[in-house]
Amino acid sequence: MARVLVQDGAFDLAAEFAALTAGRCDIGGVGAFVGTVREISGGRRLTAMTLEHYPAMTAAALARIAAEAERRWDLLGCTLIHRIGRLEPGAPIVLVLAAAAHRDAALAATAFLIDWLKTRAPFWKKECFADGEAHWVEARAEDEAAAARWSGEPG
Amino acid sequence: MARVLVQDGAFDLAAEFAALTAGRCDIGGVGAFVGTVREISGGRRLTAMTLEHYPAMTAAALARIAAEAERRWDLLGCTLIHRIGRLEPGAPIVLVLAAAAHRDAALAATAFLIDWLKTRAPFWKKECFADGEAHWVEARAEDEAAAARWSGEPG
Amino acid sequence: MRARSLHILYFAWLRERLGLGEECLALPDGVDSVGTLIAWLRRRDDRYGAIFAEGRLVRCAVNQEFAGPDTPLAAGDEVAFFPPVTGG
Amino acid sequence: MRARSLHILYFAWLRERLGLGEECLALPDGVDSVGTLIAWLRRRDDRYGAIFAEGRLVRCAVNQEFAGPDTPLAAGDEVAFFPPVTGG
Repeated sequence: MARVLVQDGAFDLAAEFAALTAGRCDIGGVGAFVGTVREISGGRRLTAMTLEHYPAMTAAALARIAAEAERRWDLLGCTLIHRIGRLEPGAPIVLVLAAAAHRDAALAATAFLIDWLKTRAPFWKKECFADGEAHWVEARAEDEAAAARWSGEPG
Repeated sequence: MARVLVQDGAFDLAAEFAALTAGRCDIGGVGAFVGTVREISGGRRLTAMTLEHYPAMTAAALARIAAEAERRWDLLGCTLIHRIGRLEPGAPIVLVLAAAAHRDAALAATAFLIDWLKTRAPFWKKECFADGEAHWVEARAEDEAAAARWSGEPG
Repeated sequence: MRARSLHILYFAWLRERLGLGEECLALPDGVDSVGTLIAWLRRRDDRYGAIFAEGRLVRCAVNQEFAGPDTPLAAGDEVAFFPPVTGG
Repeated sequence: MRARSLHILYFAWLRERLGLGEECLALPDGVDSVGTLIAWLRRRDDRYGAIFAEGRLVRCAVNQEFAGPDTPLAAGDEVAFFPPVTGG
């Protein structure tokens, strides 16, 4: 039921919202999250971020994350789109949408999907700075902690 | 800083997202919620919902709710749009957007804004059913409980 | 004169049951708060008696801010009565 | 033959430090798990020694599923090594 995409180009928020909700009258709320590239990272100015992934694994990993959300909440659909390649400051990186009859499920599933995506989907970010230096972003303890919130059951 | 609107017509999700994020490179995430009209309510088929409000109070009430979100979280902008008038099943009713440097603030503020909007903004829904009956929706204890979650401080 | 009156608004089922969306009222003797206004309206007419008998379901705003029975009233104020809100 | 080999993939800084994105390897004697493969690679070449010395920062997937040191390996498997993920 989930729509899962990995792509170079930008996603179309309105088109994705329309695709998720088209012809449906059972949805009471849609939660969404869009992650974007920040220009300042660790106090330095970013010129671009490059996203690498593990193509053979990515779609399946995203589908598993979506399936887990669907197991935990009564969702009426969800969408996960992650961009790869070179992205400049301000560019959207990731889109999460979750539709449900009630807003609590839609909003909780949205938070769950982005938390799990950040810790369980095989993407890696490399930051390129204005001073010419480049480095791979390190995983953040905060992201692990956010994902660990969901180790219990739905709620 | 917040954009607050009450209108009859549909809102344009992509345009609102673009307006919130245009020219900014300090946003790391945008949370969103769209509430839509469900066709089945209390087991009966809805033909339409009519939303009434208190015009002299509404914009100020929404602005206060947005200001409270901005006080609680480091937001880089937020948008609250609520429709009024006659809305058919499937139609979007309300849009919440919250932008922040980090996703936890964006997502928490999104949930806060819709919870407070549901319990503190002067809107009333009337449901019209296929059998000709119509009634005013009663406030839900769940909505009061959801809003009460936020009675403490940010977190 | 409006400035010496209360401007009272009714919304949703209160408006429908009263058959009235708003009215202006010269501030009655003894009315100095939301609570005393409600008591006065209940005595005035059965229709008001009926809507305020379900008092726990009626909310109030004075000059566009949520108010309670103890909120003071003065001439020129805008008072609104409505059910608990159900937007969103 | 590929089916009798391990197919090994490296991502992000592991790929860059090795100068290698993937390789095929006849299953060495004694290698039957992720842990024994890492031990074999570390003995094979200093470059591998260097990346796996930072072992706590290296994650693994076997046949596109997250795996640990005890995950068994057999000829034909696809093994990937990478840092903790940082998408989203």
